Amino acid sequence: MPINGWIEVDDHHCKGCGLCVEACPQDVLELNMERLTPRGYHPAQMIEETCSGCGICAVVCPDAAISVYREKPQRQAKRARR
Amino acid sequence: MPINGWIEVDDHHCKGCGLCVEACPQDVLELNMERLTPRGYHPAQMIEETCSGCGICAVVCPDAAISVYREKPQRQAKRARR
Amino acid sequence: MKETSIIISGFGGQGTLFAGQVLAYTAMDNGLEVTWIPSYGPEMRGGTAHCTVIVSEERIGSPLVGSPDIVLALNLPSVDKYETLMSSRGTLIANSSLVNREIERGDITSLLIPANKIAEEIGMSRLANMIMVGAMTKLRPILTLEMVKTGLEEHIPERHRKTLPINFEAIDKGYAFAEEAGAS
Amino acid sequence: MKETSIIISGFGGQGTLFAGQVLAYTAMDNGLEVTWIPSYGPEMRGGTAHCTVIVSEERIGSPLVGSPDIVLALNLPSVDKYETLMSSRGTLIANSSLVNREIERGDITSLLIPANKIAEEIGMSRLANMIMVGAMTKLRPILTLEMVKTGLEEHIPERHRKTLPINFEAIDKGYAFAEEAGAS
Amino acid sequence: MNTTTQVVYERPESLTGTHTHYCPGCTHGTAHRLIAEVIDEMGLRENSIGVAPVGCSVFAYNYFNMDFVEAAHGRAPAMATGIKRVSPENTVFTYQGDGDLASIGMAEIMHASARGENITVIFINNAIYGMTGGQMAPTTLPGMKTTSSPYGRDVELAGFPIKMAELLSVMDGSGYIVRRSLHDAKHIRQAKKAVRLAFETQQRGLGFSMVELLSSCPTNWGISPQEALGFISERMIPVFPLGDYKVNPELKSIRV
Amino acid sequence: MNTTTQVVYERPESLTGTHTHYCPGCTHGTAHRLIAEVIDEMGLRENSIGVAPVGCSVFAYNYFNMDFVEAAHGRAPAMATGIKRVSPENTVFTYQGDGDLASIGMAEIMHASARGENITVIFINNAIYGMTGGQMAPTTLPGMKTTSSPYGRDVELAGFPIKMAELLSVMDGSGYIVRRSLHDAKHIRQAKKAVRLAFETQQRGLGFSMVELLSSCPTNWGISPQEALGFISERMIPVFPLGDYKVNPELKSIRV
Amino acid sequence: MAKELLKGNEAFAEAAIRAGVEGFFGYPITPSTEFLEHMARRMPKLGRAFVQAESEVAAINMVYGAACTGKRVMTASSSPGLSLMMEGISYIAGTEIPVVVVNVMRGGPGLGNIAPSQGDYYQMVKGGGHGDYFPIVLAPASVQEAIDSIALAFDLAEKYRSVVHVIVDGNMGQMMEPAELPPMREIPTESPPWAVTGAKGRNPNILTSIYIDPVDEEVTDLRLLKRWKEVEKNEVRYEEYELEDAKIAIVAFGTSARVASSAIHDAREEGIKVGLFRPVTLAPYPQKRLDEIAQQVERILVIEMNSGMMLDDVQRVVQGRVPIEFYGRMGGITPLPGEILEEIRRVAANEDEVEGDPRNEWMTRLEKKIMGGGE
Amino acid sequence: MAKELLKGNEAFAEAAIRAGVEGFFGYPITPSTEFLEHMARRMPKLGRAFVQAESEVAAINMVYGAACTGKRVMTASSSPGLSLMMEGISYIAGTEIPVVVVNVMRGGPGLGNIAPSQGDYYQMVKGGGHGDYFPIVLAPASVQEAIDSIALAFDLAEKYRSVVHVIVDGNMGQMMEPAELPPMREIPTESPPWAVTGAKGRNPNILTSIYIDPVDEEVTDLRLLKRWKEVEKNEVRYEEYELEDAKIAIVAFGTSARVASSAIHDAREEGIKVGLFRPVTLAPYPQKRLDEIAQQVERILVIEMNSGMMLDDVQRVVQGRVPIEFYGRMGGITPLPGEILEEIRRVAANEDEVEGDPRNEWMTRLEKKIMGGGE
Ligand SMILES: Cc1ncc(C[n+]2csc(CCOP(=O)(O)OP(=O)(O)O)c2C)c(N)n1
Ligand SMILES: Cc1ncc(C[n+]2csc(CCOP(=O)(O)OP(=O)(O)O)c2C)c(N)n1
Ligand code: SF4
Ligand code: SF4
Ligand code: SF4
Ligand code: SF4
Ligand code: SF4
Ligand code: SF4
Ligand SMILES: [Mg+2]
Ligand SMILES: [Mg+2]
Repeated sequence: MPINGWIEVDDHHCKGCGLCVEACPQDVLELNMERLTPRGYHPAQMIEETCSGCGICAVVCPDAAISVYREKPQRQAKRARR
Repeated sequence: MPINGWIEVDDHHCKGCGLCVEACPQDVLELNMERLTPRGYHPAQMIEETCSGCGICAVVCPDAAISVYREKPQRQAKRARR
Repeated sequence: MKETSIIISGFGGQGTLFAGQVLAYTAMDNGLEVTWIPSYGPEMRGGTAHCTVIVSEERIGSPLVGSPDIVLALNLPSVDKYETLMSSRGTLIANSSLVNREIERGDITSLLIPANKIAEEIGMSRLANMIMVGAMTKLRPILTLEMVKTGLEEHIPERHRKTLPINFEAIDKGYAFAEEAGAS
Repeated sequence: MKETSIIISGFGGQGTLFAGQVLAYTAMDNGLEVTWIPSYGPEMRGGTAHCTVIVSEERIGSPLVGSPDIVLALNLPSVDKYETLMSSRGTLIANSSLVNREIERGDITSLLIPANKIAEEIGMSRLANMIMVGAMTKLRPILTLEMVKTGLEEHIPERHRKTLPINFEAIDKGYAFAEEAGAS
Repeated sequence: MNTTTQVVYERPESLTGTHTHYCPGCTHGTAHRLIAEVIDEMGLRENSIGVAPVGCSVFAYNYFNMDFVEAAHGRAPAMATGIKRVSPENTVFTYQGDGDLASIGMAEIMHASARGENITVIFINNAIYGMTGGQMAPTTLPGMKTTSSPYGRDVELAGFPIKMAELLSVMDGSGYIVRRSLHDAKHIRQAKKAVRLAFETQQRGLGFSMVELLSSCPTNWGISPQEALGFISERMIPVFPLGDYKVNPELKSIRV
Repeated sequence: MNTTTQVVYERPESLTGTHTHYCPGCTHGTAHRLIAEVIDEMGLRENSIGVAPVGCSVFAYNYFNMDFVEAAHGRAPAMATGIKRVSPENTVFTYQGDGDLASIGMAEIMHASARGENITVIFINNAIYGMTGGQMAPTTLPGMKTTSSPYGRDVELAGFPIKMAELLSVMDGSGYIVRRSLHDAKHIRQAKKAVRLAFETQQRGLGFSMVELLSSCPTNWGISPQEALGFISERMIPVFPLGDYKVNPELKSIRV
Repeated sequence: MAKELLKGNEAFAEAAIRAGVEGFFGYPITPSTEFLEHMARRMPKLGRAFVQAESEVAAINMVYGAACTGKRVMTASSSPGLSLMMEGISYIAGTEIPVVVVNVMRGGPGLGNIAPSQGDYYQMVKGGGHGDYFPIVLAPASVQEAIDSIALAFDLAEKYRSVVHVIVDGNMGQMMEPAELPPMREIPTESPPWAVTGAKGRNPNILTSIYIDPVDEEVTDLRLLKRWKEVEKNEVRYEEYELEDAKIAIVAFGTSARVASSAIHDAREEGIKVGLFRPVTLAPYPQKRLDEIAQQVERILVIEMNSGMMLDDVQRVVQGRVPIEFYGRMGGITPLPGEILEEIRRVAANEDEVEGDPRNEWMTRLEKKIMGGGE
Repeated sequence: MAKELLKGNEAFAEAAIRAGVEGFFGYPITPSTEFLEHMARRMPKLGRAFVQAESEVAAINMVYGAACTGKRVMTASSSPGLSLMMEGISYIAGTEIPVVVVNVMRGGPGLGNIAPSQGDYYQMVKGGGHGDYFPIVLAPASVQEAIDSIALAFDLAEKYRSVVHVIVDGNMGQMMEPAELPPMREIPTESPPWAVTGAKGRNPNILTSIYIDPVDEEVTDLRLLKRWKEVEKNEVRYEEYELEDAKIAIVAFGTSARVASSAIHDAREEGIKVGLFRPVTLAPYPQKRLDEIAQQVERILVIEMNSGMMLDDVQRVVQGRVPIEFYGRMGGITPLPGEILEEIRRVAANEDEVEGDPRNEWMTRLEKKIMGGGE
């Protein structure tokens, strides 16, 4: 499957609560136990490239730490209204 | 019709509100416009002898100013529990 | 006159507060200092309603008095209360329609006036208060009959303006009664 | 010793308050005056948790100090804060597992001890606090190793009694580390 | 046939002989009577502690022949809670007006019922602040003129009447919540039964009980006592429907 | 086929960049996000005035990128009333915990709704006092242990959970009263729609609006963030059923 | 405008309207209720906000919210109502927003009664709420002065971002006196920069009283205190009557002062050199001037309608320079001029040292008076 | 019983239990919450009443009701909570029933913070509620003393049918110190004659604070005042430390006094003759003794964790006999011994007259201190 979605986790906001990890239907998230954020948390990270860009992780993240992006066919290329 | 009920109005409590007068189904009550109670009210009084002793006046009197009595055949002569 | 204190006292509903206001307005309109203060508070339901009016040529300190100069007593409890308190040489006008006793103090001027009866005669029993005020303008003309009439005319609530003539009549009757009776 | 002030400071969850209580109990059991006071209030969520313990032979006035004599710093912010505040000739014991810098002040005794690492080695990472306490009993034996162990034994909550041996081990390891290291 | 004298009605023992300060025809007096009658019937006079509110009934303690305390405005349920918790053997009731209970005392009444306090509340809804001279109450009817809604209660600005029986019936701690009226003999009799059941609720430990009584204030409504009763039946009952809002099943079997 | 990057989700403008002090996994944050998203979508950021409570969300004003005031404990609805009455052109909302809204602030919330105040209330029901360290709230479940119900909430002594959505729906002044949950993505999406409708209620002048959100407190419940979500769905929802308790018919046509 | 015969409470309320009040939030309580009733009549017609709150707790918090928008807002109540407002008032003070609160005092403690009293002096002047804050307190003594105080109160509140209390007693609220109302002020269209109005084209405004770091709170408290020092410097107000040659100074405020002035008038006719010092601002207390007076007179007589509260402040200021006596009536009783005249005579005649608490002798005399025969 | 290491709030709560408290009604608030939590654990097990009220308003009114039954009852809270209790406390005082209230003070005004403070001095000591009433106020300075104060508070409350406040700050509530708890007292089985218990075999008891006739209220107020005079005569308590030969007297209460005693210890080592006068009862204030001390020392230094509240009382008592200086920390900051030592040194060195408000110079110094570098 080609990449059609990805996320970015903001170190400043992520508290390593793991709710996104549990919620991701593609099971592509994990807490990074190797790394501490400046605030001392193990942040979430993508571990596989099969993210669908469904946005569920962002919906459950209490800290609005996740941005979600998706590749779109050009026809509907208008940037979504945020 | 023989007397079978009567009431007593306590001057100390009656405020001449007239609610008993309006409520009496036998229409035997009136405010006494000739007399003022020590507190300055025209008290209620019986004006006819056809009181049935139904107690409605006492039920509506806000000031518990009315006592109601009734003649009873001796068979059931036990004084009612108050 | 430097300062004169007037108490108007009676049952609630006898118009004591309004009568006091008429005097207060009259005094103000005639360039005098004045204070009016009622017994207040529905939390004190029952008992008498009274107000104290002080009229003066100078700034008024206390709006209250212990010994009033003039008392208009519309009922018996008011006479009972104020007869003893009044200042000597004071004036006590009592409503004999509801006061079935004589005034005892000899060091005051007093007048018994059947205010309710006179008011009923002119056809408006509520006006006992104005009968009393009329009598006062005779006995203690710090505010004259004419001044009070003008005061009433100026300040009667709009919805009662049509009763102005009968109010005037009441004041006149009170004045006349006091004139005839002389004072005891 | 007249009066010695000890601050134990770290992240919430590092057991700083409990470590302080162990010292306080120990002091009390040994007939000393003592006060223990925490940084308190969940309304202050986040940040460090610390407590101040004062041990004295006399009645203690202030339960707080500006310049502590002894600091057990379990994390970096605690070192940053207290290194400057400490009284000269004080003793600073810092948890080098979480403090990746040297101690700069020269007028104090300091010891860097990898408390987390040692605790993990003995199999209970939560015991970094006891490692630090053990080190303290070596460097500032106002309360001796034995006293603290007895204090712990007497006052450990019943539900944790089974961890007593491993707590003792932690204290011993801390003591031993300090002994070996000497102090800088 | 020989006859003897039967007493149909006499002043209850649980009332003192004191003349009340209520205005003529005010049904505060009726409510007092009913409570006194019920307490007499249940034999609770020597066991009861009443809590008077701030409102026209502030002097209720002078009229009831039993131990009484005077609460701060709206706080009677809290005060009753305090009493009942340390003296569960006593029968504890509050007597409160609509300003007292539904306005300033909203939190206390809601929580007493949520806790299922074993106390009885007699709630006098007269759609007005009687004592302070006729201001709008939370129960004032839409459009009704009061001294603080001089153009008639405008629901856009002053909100809607609050229905306490409905609200309290939502609470799991409530055992008996009803609304009755005091506007005629029949309704007064029904009201008395409700007061009885409310006290029975407390005696059986079934939780919080409240009887809301639609009551008159001829003085501040500016009408005669008799007209005031008509106002209750014609204007108030449509807004505050009478009925049983919550009745613990255990009470259903009681005949009173 | 050429593709372009579509933003599925980005942090809303109505949140500041400040790191919150909430515990990891606490759904206070989720609720904040939803409000911010709705305010962004409706273009209300520069018009809004928020009222923060006393509770864990006391510092909400640091996280929302808009004008904010801080209320006394429980009094946010009164404060919001004051603001809205003198500034009806502003969008005014409160954000309140269950201790704040349902305990100490019971009178103020009930009366704001009775008056039909045109304000929006976001009510975070986490069945506990978070800020003060885990005492019993009016919404604490029967049997649930807290620091002030150490043997589990005994309904006989401490009463029953209070159901605010049910209570507020009794009030005639209420325009929109619903309960939602924050325990999974689907429910969060539904919650957001409700928040939207609540603000729409205000914008259309349809009266008082309240969204009760079942929320987690992993810290004081003493379980992990994920377990806490399970607690909401398994333990809280049965006691606090989700649903629409009152919806002004005018809102039914709105698609969000 | 010409003088009218105005009822205190209504006049004060109308004065607030003329001063541009845009929101009134209150709860009925005797003897201040006519204030609220006047607002109920007038505010809706003017398109301004009037809310009969569910309680005084709610009322003060509505005021708190409304004040945060930068508009002029207020409440009015009486003694027990004020007690319920203490938390809110402390919050308002801590948030540094302008609010005017009127207290028409009645007899207490507790439910007490509805008669006029000055028994809330401590509560209003010393700050009945928690924490360090400094309300400005105005105590007018006539209907006209009270009318003027209301506009002044708003001005001071805004100038110092402070709570301003206007305190009178039931007499002042209930009496009628000729007085003149000011013309309608225009309502300012611009908001102060700190107000919450929606963060359009600017950074958000945040109004709060929480400073979780004690250092920040201390900075705030110090700011409040320094502002208070400015108030103390600029806003002291008092009135003097017949003090020039006085050997006895009566110190009294509000109605007590009015009544005292009647008694002073009479005492002067008897040749007693007595005058009146009337603090108009109870906070800031006119201590400098009182200090001067204490150096002029031979004796001070404090008169209050309470058990001797302002007395504390007089003692603090006078610092033992001259003996202080006290005469008070409590529980809703207004002293009569005759009583005060008697006190003046007594003080004038009596050259003894006053020993200990000045209230001791007064208590004995009062007890005799009220137990032996009553009012 | 042997000494245990006890946490303030828990120890105070347990002390109340041992003193026979039969009902506790409260609402959580930092830094007093452990008091309530301890009660939640213990009271139900003992078959006594514990209610977490819906608010502090409800809590004090529950206490009010429960106290009317003659049982020992109490509440505990912190500053904003106390503000909400002011109406209830005034009612309790007016009804003349015994109640104990604990205030674990925090920084204010408003929401402020949860750090230790003494900023409620005015509220607690002068009576933050409306009307004339006189709470007894105890201000212990150690966990042991606070424990003992609780039982004393109940005894005084009952003896004088009075409200008794025990006030400490967050430090005292949160700290642990070795202390000894008293044994369990027996709970009296008999009710006082005034209590409401059901009018069995006696006339009804009525407990109220309304006296609609001002004459009755005045009689009541006078009764309260006379009782207060008894309290002033019998119940003044204070502690002295190193005062015998002192040239400087520090006057401080609670934690401030503790901290000062550390500083005094150090100052004595430097040869400065300084001692401590610690009022234990803030009301009744130990004025007689302070007056004596003012005649012995050369200078007084008042130290508080507020903006200078007790200072008023010291000034009132000292009557200018000796210069008074002030040092305060506000907003939740506890002064450290070193700061106070510095103040002592400064006062010892400086022989200048203190001009005007003793707070003026302090404010300048404090501002420099906190603005230029912070804590
Ligand atoms: C704290 C406080 N606020 C206000 C008042 C004034 N007050 C006394 S009774 C009352 C309302 C009474 O109305 P309600 O409870 O309906 O009783 P009613 O007189 O109609 O029977 C008010 C506002 C008060 N005494 N205390
Ligand atoms: C008058 C007052 N009483 C008590 C407190 C202490 N207090 C702060 S927050 C809080 C309860 C918070 O619980 P909740 O409203 O449920 O919010 P959460 O923290 O759970 O989000 C309490 C009791 C206070 N600040 N003010
Ligand atoms: S967007 Fe969807 S698939 Fe991608 S990481 Fe998030 S939850 Fe998983
Ligand atoms: S849900 Fe958010 S805060 Fe939690 S781990 Fe994922 S990104 Fe981090
Ligand atoms: S008892 Fe019945 S019939 Fe007799 S007077 Fe009364 S109401 Fe009339
Ligand atoms: S109802 Fe009672 S009070 Fe009224 S007139 Fe009849 S007897 Fe008198
Ligand atoms: S004012 Fe109204 S409620 Fe009060 S006693 Fe009179 S009629 Fe009854
Ligand atoms: S204590 Fe609970 S409610 Fe508060 S932030 Fe932490 S998890 Fe959230
Ligand atoms: Mg009513
Ligand atoms: Mg909560």
